[in-house]
Amino acid sequence: MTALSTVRIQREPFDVATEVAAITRGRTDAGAVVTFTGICRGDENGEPIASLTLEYYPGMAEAEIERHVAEAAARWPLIGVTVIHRFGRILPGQDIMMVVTVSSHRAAAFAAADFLMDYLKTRAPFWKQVEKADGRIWVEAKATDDEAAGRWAPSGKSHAAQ
Amino acid sequence: MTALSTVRIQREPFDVATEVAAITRGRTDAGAVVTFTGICRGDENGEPIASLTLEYYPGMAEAEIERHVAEAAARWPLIGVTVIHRFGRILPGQDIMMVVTVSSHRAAAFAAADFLMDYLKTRAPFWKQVEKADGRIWVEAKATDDEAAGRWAPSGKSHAAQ
Amino acid sequence: MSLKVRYFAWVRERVGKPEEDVEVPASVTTVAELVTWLSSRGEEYAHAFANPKVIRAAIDRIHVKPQAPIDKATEIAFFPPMTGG
Amino acid sequence: MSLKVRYFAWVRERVGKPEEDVEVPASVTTVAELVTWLSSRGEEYAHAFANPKVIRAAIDRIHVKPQAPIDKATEIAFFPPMTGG
Repeated sequence: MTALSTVRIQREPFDVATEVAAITRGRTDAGAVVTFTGICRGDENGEPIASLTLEYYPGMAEAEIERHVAEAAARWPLIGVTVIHRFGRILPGQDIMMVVTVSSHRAAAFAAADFLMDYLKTRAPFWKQVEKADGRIWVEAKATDDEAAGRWAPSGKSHAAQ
Repeated sequence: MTALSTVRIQREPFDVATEVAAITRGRTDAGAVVTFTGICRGDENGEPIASLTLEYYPGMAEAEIERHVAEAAARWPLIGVTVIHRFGRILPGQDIMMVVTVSSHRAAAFAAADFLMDYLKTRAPFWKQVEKADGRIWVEAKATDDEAAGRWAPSGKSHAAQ
Repeated sequence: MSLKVRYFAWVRERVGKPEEDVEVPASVTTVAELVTWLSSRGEEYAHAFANPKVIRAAIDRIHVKPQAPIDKATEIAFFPPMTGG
Repeated sequence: MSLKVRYFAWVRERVGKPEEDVEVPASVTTVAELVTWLSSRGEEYAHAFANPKVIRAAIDRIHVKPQAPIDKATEIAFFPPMTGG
């Protein structure tokens, strides 16, 4: 099955409903749509933050996300996948990124969205800096995120080696 | 944590974006939003259908869904949960039901949405009838749906006995 | 005892009505016995309950098994396996 | 050999530039050796690479391990563990 896939990295906000409509419009084979939206929280490790700034590796980020979208489409029967990740300055309450997966059945849509999120959280070349009262600090990677991504091995592992 | 929860069973269409906004508006502790939307497909077991008609058990359906939402909120740290399920006649391409889960972190939002969907697919008192070329037939329950719901035992089991 | 019995989906269609109030003999004490008793009331009931394995039941809006006692029930519903979502 | 080296996040901030073209001695053959060689180029590099365990690398936009050979590389990037999503 060839999934309709879209990957965008942009400074601008996005609209989840518009993205869902773009994949499902006019189709009658889509039975399940899962969306994940990551939102900027007002705290980091319990301390309030004023903003988040996201840096990424242009070229590598797009290529890597597209490869993982293709892997998701190979593993699960997907009709469509859209991944949008923002960069730049983001305020608490604003959206950071989204994943939409569309399939005929719910299990595939859920699994693919979960798989893509684990990748995006742990291995996509994005870095978050938060603005706190005492200055700007880079967010440290969480061990729990790495563990979640490990669930998808062995396929996930092949990307770790060159 | 007390999750803001909404359960509605209605004939009218719903708007996922409106429901997400209603839970997340003005909050800065929501970091992850997962939505699931079930859409009426144009086929059932490979045969085209003209429409779907959903019947439900008023009173029992609301109470059961609310109990499962409360169970999800007890298992995972949720900020909000909304479940909307339609009844009546639905055409291919139209939405049937939706689940929105909001949490500070993605794992809880994904797990709760998946848990609620397994319940809604297998044990919520709703019945689907499809309109095919040769008449109207009641959709038969799928064994795979029952298996998926079994993943959540032993807690899920307690509802099977009186 | 007096009971409200409700039917859904094809059980409702076969019985020919969505609900009814019935007077159940004292000898009928479980859900399974109620199914047997209802089946004896006419062809439409015999047809609806022909395969009891695919019939689900709820007492006062809680799923129950065939062995469940009905003595405290106010409303009992019968329906096929659920196909929501 | 001639290489484009790119830095991201706090590695970029410590090195003080987002990228540079460097002429790498022939004796430097792996990513780990490149890190050691870069660290010898000045305080800012020594600071950026002070704890090599938390540095990730990519050769031509593919994640690699410290032992990866660099002979076919055009662009090598160094950055902290990713925190996207």
